[in-house]
Amino acid sequence: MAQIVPLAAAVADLIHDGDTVALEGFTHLIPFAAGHEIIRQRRTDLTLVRMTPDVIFDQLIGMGCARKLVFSWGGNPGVGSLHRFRDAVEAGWPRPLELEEHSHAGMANRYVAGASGLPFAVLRGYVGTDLVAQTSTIKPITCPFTGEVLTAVPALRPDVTVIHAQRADRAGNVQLWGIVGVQKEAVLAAQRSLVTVEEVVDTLDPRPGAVVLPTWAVTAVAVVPGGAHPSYAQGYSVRDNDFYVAWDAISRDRETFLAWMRANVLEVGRDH
Amino acid sequence: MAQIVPLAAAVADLIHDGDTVALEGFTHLIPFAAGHEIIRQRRTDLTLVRMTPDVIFDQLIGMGCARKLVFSWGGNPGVGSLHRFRDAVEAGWPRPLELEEHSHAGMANRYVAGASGLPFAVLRGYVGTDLVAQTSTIKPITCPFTGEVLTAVPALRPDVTVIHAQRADRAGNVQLWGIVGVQKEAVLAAQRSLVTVEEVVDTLDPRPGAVVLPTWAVTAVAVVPGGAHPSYAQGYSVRDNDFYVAWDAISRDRETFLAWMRANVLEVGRDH
Amino acid sequence: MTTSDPQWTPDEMMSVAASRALRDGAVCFVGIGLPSTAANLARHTHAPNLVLIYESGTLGSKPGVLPLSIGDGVLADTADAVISVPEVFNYWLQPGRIDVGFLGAAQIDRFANINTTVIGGDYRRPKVRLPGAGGAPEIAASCREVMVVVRQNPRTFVARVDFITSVGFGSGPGDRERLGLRGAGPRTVITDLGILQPDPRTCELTLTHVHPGIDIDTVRANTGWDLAVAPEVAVTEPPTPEELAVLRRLEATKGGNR
Amino acid sequence: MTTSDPQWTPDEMMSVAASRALRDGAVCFVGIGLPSTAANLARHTHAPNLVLIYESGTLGSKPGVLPLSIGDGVLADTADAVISVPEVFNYWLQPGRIDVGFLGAAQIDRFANINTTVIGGDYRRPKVRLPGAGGAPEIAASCREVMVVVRQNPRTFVARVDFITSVGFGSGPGDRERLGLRGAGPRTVITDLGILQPDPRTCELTLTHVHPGIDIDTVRANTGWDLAVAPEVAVTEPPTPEELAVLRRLEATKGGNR
Repeated sequence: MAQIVPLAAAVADLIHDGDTVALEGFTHLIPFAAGHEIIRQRRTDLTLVRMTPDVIFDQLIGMGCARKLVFSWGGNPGVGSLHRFRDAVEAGWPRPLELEEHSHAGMANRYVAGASGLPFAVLRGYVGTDLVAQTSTIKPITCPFTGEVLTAVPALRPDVTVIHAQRADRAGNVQLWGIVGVQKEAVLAAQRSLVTVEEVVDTLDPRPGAVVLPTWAVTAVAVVPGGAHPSYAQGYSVRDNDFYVAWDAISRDRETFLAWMRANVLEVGRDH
Repeated sequence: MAQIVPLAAAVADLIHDGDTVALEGFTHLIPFAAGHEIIRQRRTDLTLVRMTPDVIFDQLIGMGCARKLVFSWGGNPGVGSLHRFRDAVEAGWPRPLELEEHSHAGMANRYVAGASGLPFAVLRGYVGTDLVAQTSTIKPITCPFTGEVLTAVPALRPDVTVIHAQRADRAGNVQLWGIVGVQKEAVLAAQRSLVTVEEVVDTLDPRPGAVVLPTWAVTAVAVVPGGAHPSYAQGYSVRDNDFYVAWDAISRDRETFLAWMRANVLEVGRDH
Repeated sequence: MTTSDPQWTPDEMMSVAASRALRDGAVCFVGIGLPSTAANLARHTHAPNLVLIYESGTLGSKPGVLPLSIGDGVLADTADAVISVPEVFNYWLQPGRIDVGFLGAAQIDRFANINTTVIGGDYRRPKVRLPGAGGAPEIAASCREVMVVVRQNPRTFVARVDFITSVGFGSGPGDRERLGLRGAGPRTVITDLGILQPDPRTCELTLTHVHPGIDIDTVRANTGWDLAVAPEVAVTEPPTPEELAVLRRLEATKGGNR
Repeated sequence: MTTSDPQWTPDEMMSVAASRALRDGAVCFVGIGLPSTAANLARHTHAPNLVLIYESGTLGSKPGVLPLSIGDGVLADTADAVISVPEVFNYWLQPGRIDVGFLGAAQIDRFANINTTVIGGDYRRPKVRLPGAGGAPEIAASCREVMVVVRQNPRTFVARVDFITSVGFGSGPGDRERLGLRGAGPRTVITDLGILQPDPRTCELTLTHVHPGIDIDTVRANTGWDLAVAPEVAVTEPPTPEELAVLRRLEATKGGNR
């Protein structure tokens, strides 16, 4: 059964130095507040996992929390580069960043395999690309019925997955809707999970397109209204596209970035 | 784009003697009317596919439409045996029935593989059971990362899948909700598909838990109100449990069965 | 086949005993029929937070009536979530998230292997063709533990099942591990006569409880092998008036729509 | 880098040309940026029944404004269905249900291979680290055909990409078949200067159209290899006033929320 706990306590309890941590969200419902709490608690040596590492990963990487990144697309969606991610890869600042790079199809299937209790997934993918030579977690596999050769990728099994959702009930059942991305799979693939929510309600009345994660499949829920900002929570907020555009200038320069993080993350008690 | 056509025309057009035909529906939304039309049109040598062949398959088998059955559980849900299915297997009446027998987990994954354009699926299943020796479409497969041995099953690729859904819009987009079973996968796995619906509406307003099959993924839609009876369509009808109980007596005896089929299927123009 | 206290039937005792074996809060994968009756009885008595999962894709169903089939509308209407059938097997059953898998059986043997496929004759031309596997093989493999509810008689309790549809302990100790089955297997077999549990050393089903009014010899006579009996065989507590009242109220609703 | 008619910009000509290449009713897997602009322009002009699929899981999105990101709320709000990301790749892209995959590129080469991963240096310590693959490798592999929209200059149009993120025609004829890629690959590359298409025999990108006011030498000068030119190079029809009006109205909404 999921415990409903404060965010800082949940991060302290569930996320440890050196852990493999997935923070998922596909443009929508990105767990920014939880990422900021990880930064405030100075977690380090993390293997960060995410299909679309964006601004919150730029911040985690720029603050030196990550040793390794497992991902498929690292950019500022609709804007351009992630400058802190680039600086880490191109110049090793603030520390070198090991990469395990996949495609979206591969990452999605790795989560599916993790959620399904299988050691690997099969897909049509990667063939002919230069990713195969760089990524050891891509291998051929032969169909035992047709002899056709396809591609296998290993399951993702994060120590912790963190997501943001619209709401939970008092028992800790979680409900999210809108673009639901790969969040269900990421939570089910993980050993532990933390869900930040906009609010706790008495009853999760059914919503079209909603995904429900039962309380017995979630470790902890923390109530963090606005916890996805500058991403959004459908029905609660809209994407702060201006912030994503502004991040480009903030993040280009190391000192500007650090000053912004000090003022907006480190020196605030908690988000919002 | 799905064409909206009369049921008889759709069956005549899409389903041919010798075809592999899946009729899916998990207790809910079973396409009885379409099955009856197949019987009325005297299709034969079909390979019938379904996880839970129930009364409609008992009727198809008893009327001699099927050469082979691919399945995982053949019973009258909540009541007992399917007597026509038993008679075909135990006594070859009205003709011998070849079996390709799986578990639910295996059948579901075979549809998933079919829907995914993969030749096979991987699962933890069947190990230690006597199914392995009887079913050639169960094979071991080794994880290329861990060396663990799992089970592979080949994709299901029906010539036609038939399902019943609550409704479609005028463009042929299909919407179903409640227990949605494996219907999406069964339609996407097939070369052609026929969906009978309770009604056609102007707009498919969103429903909690609804699955939408876009018109460009469906071949034909036929409007058949009550087309799932004695199964049900959530929001439109309730399961006729009394009929399922009554079927036990109707189907025990060959002549009683044939008389019932003549009176209730063959000699009616179309269902309901 | 057995004496029964006039106050309850053997089937009622079986359902009550099975319901008691489910702890509150457990996540339970429920087959239709006897398992569904017992699980819903538990939910309406001592285990209000029991989580029921039906293979039709309903997570956390809370039916007020007993469904006739595994896909009655009431199961979806009262569920926390309705998911696809592939998802229920792949995301929920296969990874070992389910505490208790609750199965019936047409035949069960000394090592708790279950047959629901064919009886007698050849597989291709059997004497009796049964419905088949359904979800059972993977329920038996992947749930943390398995409970079986089945009426006991020599035709059902056989030394060796005619067909292994779902693996219990195979041919004895070490077989589950050798086969890579990750759940603990059948820990409890509840019948209309008593309760059997696998001996921790031999994996052989062993009589541990008899229901009130049943003697050990009656159980032996209804078992198709030389039944092992625990050193001390307990007598099941009889159904309480509340258990019986709830069970009868539920049974009266069976197959009623919503 | 190019002359342009005062009435429209080269980017506008590119978007209009790309939108025209999409036939009404086609099912189109849309990347963000230039592809999304062109696809939505098509939907608002000659192709009202164009089906847009975004990799965030929205099937049949009909945004009234241009999304900034691939997961803007407007894409879900206006979709026929919102599905999970695994489903969009496994059930919809992988089996070849998508008519047109619409990609951008940081580098594209003679055989229409695309790089969005790294430029210069070593993979582990590149000169420029780009975002990476995203959905592109499997879009390029599995869509019935691929369209690429990209601004043309010698840094982008290179003889050989630094990294093959998404396969066009590999190193030439027969490579796609050899690799088991089932779609037809990039059939059309639309730039701000003209349109390139693979030669059916050599698979080499060949200039088939120039936009109004652009001459062939300008295209050659903006291509990092010895560009093949079709025997007859057509001049693209200039944007119509309606196309320009719709495009500008859409651009003005970009990233606006709903």
